[in-house]
Amino acid sequence: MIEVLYFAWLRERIGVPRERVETRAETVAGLVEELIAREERYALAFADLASVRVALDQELADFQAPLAGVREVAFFPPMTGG
Amino acid sequence: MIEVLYFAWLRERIGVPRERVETRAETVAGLVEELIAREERYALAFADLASVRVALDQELADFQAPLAGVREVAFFPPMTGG
Amino acid sequence: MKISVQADAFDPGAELNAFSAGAAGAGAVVSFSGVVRDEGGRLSGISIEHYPAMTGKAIGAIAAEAVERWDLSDALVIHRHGDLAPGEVIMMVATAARHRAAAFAAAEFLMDYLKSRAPFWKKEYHADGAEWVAAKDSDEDALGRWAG
Amino acid sequence: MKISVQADAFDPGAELNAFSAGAAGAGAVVSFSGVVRDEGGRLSGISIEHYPAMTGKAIGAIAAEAVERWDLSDALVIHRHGDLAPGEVIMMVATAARHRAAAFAAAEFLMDYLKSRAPFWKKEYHADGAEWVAAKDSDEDALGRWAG
Repeated sequence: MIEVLYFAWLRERIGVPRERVETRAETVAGLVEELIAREERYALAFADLASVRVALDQELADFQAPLAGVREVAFFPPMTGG
Repeated sequence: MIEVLYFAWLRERIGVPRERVETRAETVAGLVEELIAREERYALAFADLASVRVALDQELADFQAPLAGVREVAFFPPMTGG
Repeated sequence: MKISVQADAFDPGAELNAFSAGAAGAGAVVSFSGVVRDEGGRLSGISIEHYPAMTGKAIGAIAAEAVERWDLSDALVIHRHGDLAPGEVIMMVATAARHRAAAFAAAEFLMDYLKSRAPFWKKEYHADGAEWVAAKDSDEDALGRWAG
Repeated sequence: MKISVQADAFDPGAELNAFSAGAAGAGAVVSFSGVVRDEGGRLSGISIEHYPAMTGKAIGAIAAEAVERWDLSDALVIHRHGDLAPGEVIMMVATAARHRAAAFAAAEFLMDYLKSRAPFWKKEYHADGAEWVAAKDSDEDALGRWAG
């Protein structure tokens, strides 16, 4: 079980800010594939991966990063702070 | 007659902050030569011209600038504001 | 080093004075503050979402890098989240160093990284709806100059 | 555009807030303040001499050039003269622009020109005497980057 968080328009498209996900994926990319296969709203949210960033346990990572030992995955658009 | 002002260590070496000077010099350089010829304190103040800046009527100028029509000449070291 | 992520408004002038008072050994203090633009009346407000568990960590790492790289005597970052009206101050950074070049460079570095590497997302509200602000390529490009 | 050359102390925080309040169309506000360093206790104070008839004119010209070159919505320069103690604020500049890069560049430009082209001279007082601060080559060199 892994905690998955969504922010900004990813949160709006998926409809929840966070959820617990049962996954056997070994990488972030594998997790995204599982989510896309679940429901249309995930497919919509992850349609353009160039516009999606990911953090593993609150550290920026990339889609090839392994999920072993990770407790929290967050997906969000490019950041617009400042 | 021209008004001549001195600032910082030029003022200290010459001993006055300003004076009226009767001059026939055509350029700043000519005026400096006249002053140096006057007294030791001027020679001391103008010993190293690379360390002296000049303004004519409150605008930065150089030593070759003509004095015609100028009412106020100021001599000072490189500026150290900010 | 003070880092604050907060919903409440803050007083940039009071923050600047408190920061400068602690920087008597420094000499040079630079601040940046970001104000919600009114876009000539077309913008009714913005809201800023963030990732609470990550925000403080990310800003702390960025600020610590700035302090080390420019030998700052101190650094300050305050960033608001939640709803803001035009004219309100969104965030500020301040840097203190012995010389102005270091204070300026460190403040620009902090801003460039906060823009693109701290987990904040802005949504703008107009009369005809709301939309998420898109990240600018120029903001991503700005990071390049700090490499190496 | 506010330009003030004054003997009296001023409140940089209050100045920053007043400046930002007038910059709602701008978005980005950068400030620089210079504080008298205590040099680890070796400096007892400084005095700043200036050329009253020229100072305001010179600063006005520098600020006007910054406003035009970076399309600033506003600029502020306050510079003290007379006697100052360690920890006191000597001067500040502030710039307001739509985007941060312009506000930062304009503030650095203002500082570089104020350092070397505004008629101020600093004298430092130590336990063992006083001396005029020498201009630094690096300050003169800094002007080069704004050429052309």
